Amino acid sequence: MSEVGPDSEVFEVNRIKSLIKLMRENDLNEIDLKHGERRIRLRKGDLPTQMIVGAPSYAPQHYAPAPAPAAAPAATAQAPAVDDDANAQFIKSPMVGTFYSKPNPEAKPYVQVGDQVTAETIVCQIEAMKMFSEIPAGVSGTIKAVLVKNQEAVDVNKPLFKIV
Amino acid sequence: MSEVGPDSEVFEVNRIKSLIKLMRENDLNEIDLKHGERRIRLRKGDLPTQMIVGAPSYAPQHYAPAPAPAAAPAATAQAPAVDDDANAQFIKSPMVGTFYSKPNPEAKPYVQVGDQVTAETIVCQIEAMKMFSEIPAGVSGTIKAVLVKNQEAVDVNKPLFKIV
Amino acid sequence: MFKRILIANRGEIALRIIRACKEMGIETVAIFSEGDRGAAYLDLADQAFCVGGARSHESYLKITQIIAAAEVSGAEAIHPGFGFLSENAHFNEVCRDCKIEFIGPSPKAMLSLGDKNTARSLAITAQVPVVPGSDGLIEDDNQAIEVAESIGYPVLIKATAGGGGKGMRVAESRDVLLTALQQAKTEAQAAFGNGGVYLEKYVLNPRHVEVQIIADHHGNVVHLWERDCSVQRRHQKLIEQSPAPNLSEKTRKAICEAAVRMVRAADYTNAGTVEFIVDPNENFYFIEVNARIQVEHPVTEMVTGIDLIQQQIRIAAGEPLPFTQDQIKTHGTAIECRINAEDPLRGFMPSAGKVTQWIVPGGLGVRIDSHVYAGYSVPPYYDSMLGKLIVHRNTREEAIACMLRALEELKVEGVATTAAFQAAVLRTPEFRDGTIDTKWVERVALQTLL
Amino acid sequence: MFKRILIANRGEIALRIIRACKEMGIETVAIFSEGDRGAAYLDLADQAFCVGGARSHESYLKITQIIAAAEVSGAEAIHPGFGFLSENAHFNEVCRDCKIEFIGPSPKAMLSLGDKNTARSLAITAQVPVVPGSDGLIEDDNQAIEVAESIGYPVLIKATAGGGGKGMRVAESRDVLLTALQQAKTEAQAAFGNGGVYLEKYVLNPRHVEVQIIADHHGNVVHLWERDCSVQRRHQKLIEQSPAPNLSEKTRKAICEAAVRMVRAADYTNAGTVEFIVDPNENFYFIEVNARIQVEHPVTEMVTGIDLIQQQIRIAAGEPLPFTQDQIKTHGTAIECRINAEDPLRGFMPSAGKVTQWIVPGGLGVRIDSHVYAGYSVPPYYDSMLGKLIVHRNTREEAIACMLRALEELKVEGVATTAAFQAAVLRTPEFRDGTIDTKWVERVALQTLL
Repeated sequence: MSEVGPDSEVFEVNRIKSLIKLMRENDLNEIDLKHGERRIRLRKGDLPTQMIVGAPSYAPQHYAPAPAPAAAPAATAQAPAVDDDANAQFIKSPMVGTFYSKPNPEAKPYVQVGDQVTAETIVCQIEAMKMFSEIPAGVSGTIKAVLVKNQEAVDVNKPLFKIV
Repeated sequence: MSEVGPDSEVFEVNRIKSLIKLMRENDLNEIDLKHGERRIRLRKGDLPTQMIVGAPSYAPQHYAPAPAPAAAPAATAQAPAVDDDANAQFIKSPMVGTFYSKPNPEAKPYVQVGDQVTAETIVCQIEAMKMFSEIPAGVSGTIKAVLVKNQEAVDVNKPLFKIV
Repeated sequence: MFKRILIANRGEIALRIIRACKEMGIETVAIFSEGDRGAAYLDLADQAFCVGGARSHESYLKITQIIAAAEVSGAEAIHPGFGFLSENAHFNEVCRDCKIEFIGPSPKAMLSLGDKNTARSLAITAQVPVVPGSDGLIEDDNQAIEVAESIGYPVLIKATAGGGGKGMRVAESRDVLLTALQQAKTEAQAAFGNGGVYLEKYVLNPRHVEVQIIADHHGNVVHLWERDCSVQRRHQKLIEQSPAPNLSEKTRKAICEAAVRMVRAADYTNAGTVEFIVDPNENFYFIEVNARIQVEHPVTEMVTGIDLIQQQIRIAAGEPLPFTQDQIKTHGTAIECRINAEDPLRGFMPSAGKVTQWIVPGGLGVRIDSHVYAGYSVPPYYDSMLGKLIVHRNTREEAIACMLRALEELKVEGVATTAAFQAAVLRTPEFRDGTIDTKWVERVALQTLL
Repeated sequence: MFKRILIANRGEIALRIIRACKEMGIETVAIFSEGDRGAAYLDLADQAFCVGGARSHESYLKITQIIAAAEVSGAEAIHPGFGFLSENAHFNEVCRDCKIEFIGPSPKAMLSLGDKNTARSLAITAQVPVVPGSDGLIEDDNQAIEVAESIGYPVLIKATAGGGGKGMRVAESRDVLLTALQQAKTEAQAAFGNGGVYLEKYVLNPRHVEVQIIADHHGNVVHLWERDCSVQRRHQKLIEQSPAPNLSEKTRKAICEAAVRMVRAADYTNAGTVEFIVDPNENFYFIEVNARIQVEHPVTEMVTGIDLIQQQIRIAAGEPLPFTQDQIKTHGTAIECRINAEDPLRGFMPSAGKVTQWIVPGGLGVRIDSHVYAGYSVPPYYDSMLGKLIVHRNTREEAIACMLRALEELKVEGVATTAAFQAAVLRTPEFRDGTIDTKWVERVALQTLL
């Protein structure tokens, strides 16, 4: 769904780590990023978490081995995260559109990690068909994480913020 | 593999009972008898034991309901049978051919239920390509059941007799 | 040619369109509802957007969300598939207003053909036969007699306010016409407080024959010959075939040419289907135009060798048709069975749930179009079609034999399917002879084959 | 026509033959080893007999058990498929002695073509070009020079007792001929205690082109055109196609006609394949005849529309061919990928085990021949072929695009497959240009695509 950079990036372990973190935080079972020949797929559940990458002229989808660095951190780092995940909540996108973290390019973000919000606090805007909609938090608490980048495309129920 | 008579027979509950007995005795998971449009299939294991019968112009293979009379006896009758099954042995066919229970049409069977046999006792003949082979028991004990009918076609490892 | 296309549909037809795009080197954008999240076919798209909840009106019918997905993904065109928004002229217009090409006819053509009366008058001007009847209400007995004589018996007397067969009578001959007329009027008056009735020719045991047409933006219109879809239950097609069996070459050509006249009259572009009913004497009458690709389009693809989805895309991109009418030849016979998750033994009750085993037939002459696999869960929110099984062989007899063995191979566990019922239909002499009419399933098959 | 046929094979080809029989209304008798007990395709046969243990020599090669199964089941004919006993003249003879028709050529034709020398001389008498060489050993240098001049450089010097490349030398020109000859002799003497060597034309970068033929018992012999099977690894074909790309119409016709002459000379009946190598200048040389149906027969079925298995059965039943050479037209391009359970990343190591997921491609132009399904266990006793993926489209370019998207759709879990490697090959300019020779995979693909 989202863009993947050049192959070098695709292989970048930190990227994988953060993707796995995203999966954990948002309790996703699969992340599948594809662009032309390039692809990153991460799976949880009965299937082992694995990374699958297509090379320019050759996509060994069926048997690319899961590189340890990618899988490992997910497994190890899981335990500590669990506690605060238990009572975490997510502000999800109500619509398909483009996510804007600030009212205008010069302004500062509506909210940042650490901010306190109430149900009424506007946390972002989502633009669809030239129309900007202000999105209220809907819940109150502290922003723990911003899960999408400014001007990233989002779809319905896409987690935008993590709140505790 | 074996023949099924006219539809009336297909539906005959006793036939089903004996088939289920066969499954139990030989620890089969499935019996699938098919001939032209007619078919009986019995299944054990995770799938419920079911009976599937094709009607002349219509084979509802995917969803014919399992008739209780067929399934029930299998379940109930199982318990008692277990004990003597534990140490039961089977004389199996070493070859593909036609099973003959007697040396000639007039003679009496080589063995019958209740007979004591030794490893050397000839228990039947199997005819293949006009050649008759005498089949020794291979084990010693008492014939508990004859599992195939005279002149029935048998294949490799087909259980012929049950011995305890 | 488009760089990227959004597919505003789901399941089998979404997968069908993804396949066509991949072969053309076009990127695909899938949309999905929460009810379809995780379906395997979505992995094949380059991008996939959730557009809302499982129910259609929350997702696959949500125009704003779909357009937004097209815009953020940078899709240049939208393929609507069939059902959902495919014949929604408003959606069609919104796409174009947003500078997104709608892969289908113009909103205007869609509207004019969408309205029964406009379509009927278009047909008449294009000299396409329609079911004859009294234009307007019957004023008196004499007019009734006149009209009946002119259109020929048997005639159907219908209440203008009608519905559910109330105020409806069939008159076989003049002797019973006036009595029937009186009964119908009285019944209509009682039922709807409106005694107005009109006359229409009563077509006995009609077959459903439809013609596939495609038209580009350069004035080229061709037909891809006909399909017989007479095997239907409550207007739901179960088996489709091409060519139509038991139909004279003369009628076949006449129907196809009428279809071309019809879409020319409507200024129609892209792929469409003109539907007719054909009586036992091969008189045919226009019924309606489906302004979209149809479920049964593969049978036409098999006999003509033309990829209809690719053609739809090329036409929308402004390309002229790559062939003339004379170059379109059909070879052999193709038959399609829609494999629905329905239980014929329980009144064709839909049977949603997890498909625990899915073994599909293969081999020479067999084509499968399906998004299902072992482990797939059939969502209860949409139609019950698991996929389509299509065969193509040199002769109709071989095609029937091929379909029968293919249906036998199909092994589905976890949900009931219509496969065995379709096999039973294929074995009947009526199917072999091509004499099945649109009421045959209810009248005969349901009584004798279940 | 036969009432009942026994299929002396397993897996995909057994299923292929069952399908053909069902479409013809012929009952089928399957045989199986303990290694295949419970495989789903056995359910499709009317009868199934276990003929022994999992290992081939205990079951699929056990002639007595197979014949016994045919007799107790009342089978009138046996189809041997490919591999196993399919080219065993003794089995062929036993069948006929037992009054069971063997669906294939006569034992005599099988024997004469089975022996390389007899086949070579048959080819020569039929004026079918063979790789030229010294008939017999090289006596002295002068003879070597003479022969080399006559057949033209480069020449291959081979040890008569040869094997494993020992005592083998290529001489590019006369300058190096005698030195190479001496080296080869010395090496052969040392290696095998036999210095005898012979000369043969060295064919550079040959393509593998084979011709499908069928012949009835009434003197009719026709070819079904050619297949290119140059994409092979260690003589194992990976991708086959028809027509052969990058081959002049003149050569194409010449090869096909040579194939017909060859089988006529051998009094050959039923289906068979004549294999040739073709050098970059389109000189072609006879290699051998495969006296059976081949794995890759579907590509010929797709372009000709002829069901080869059904034809084999009809011929064995004594029917004359239903068409003449002129009536056999080919349409479009067909490509086949053998989907093997092998891991290209581990030297194509066979990968037996349980197939946990199996999602096969579908849609227009795609054919799958496979006995596999989700939950099937691949036995370690037999070849590693899971199935065959075949596509057929109007143009070669479209066929390649169709195969690429089909390979992408194929989803196999539990065992490794060759699919992704084949996709990589299909994307190379060499494949598109049709310049791949039989050593290309080892020489280029294995280095650059893995």
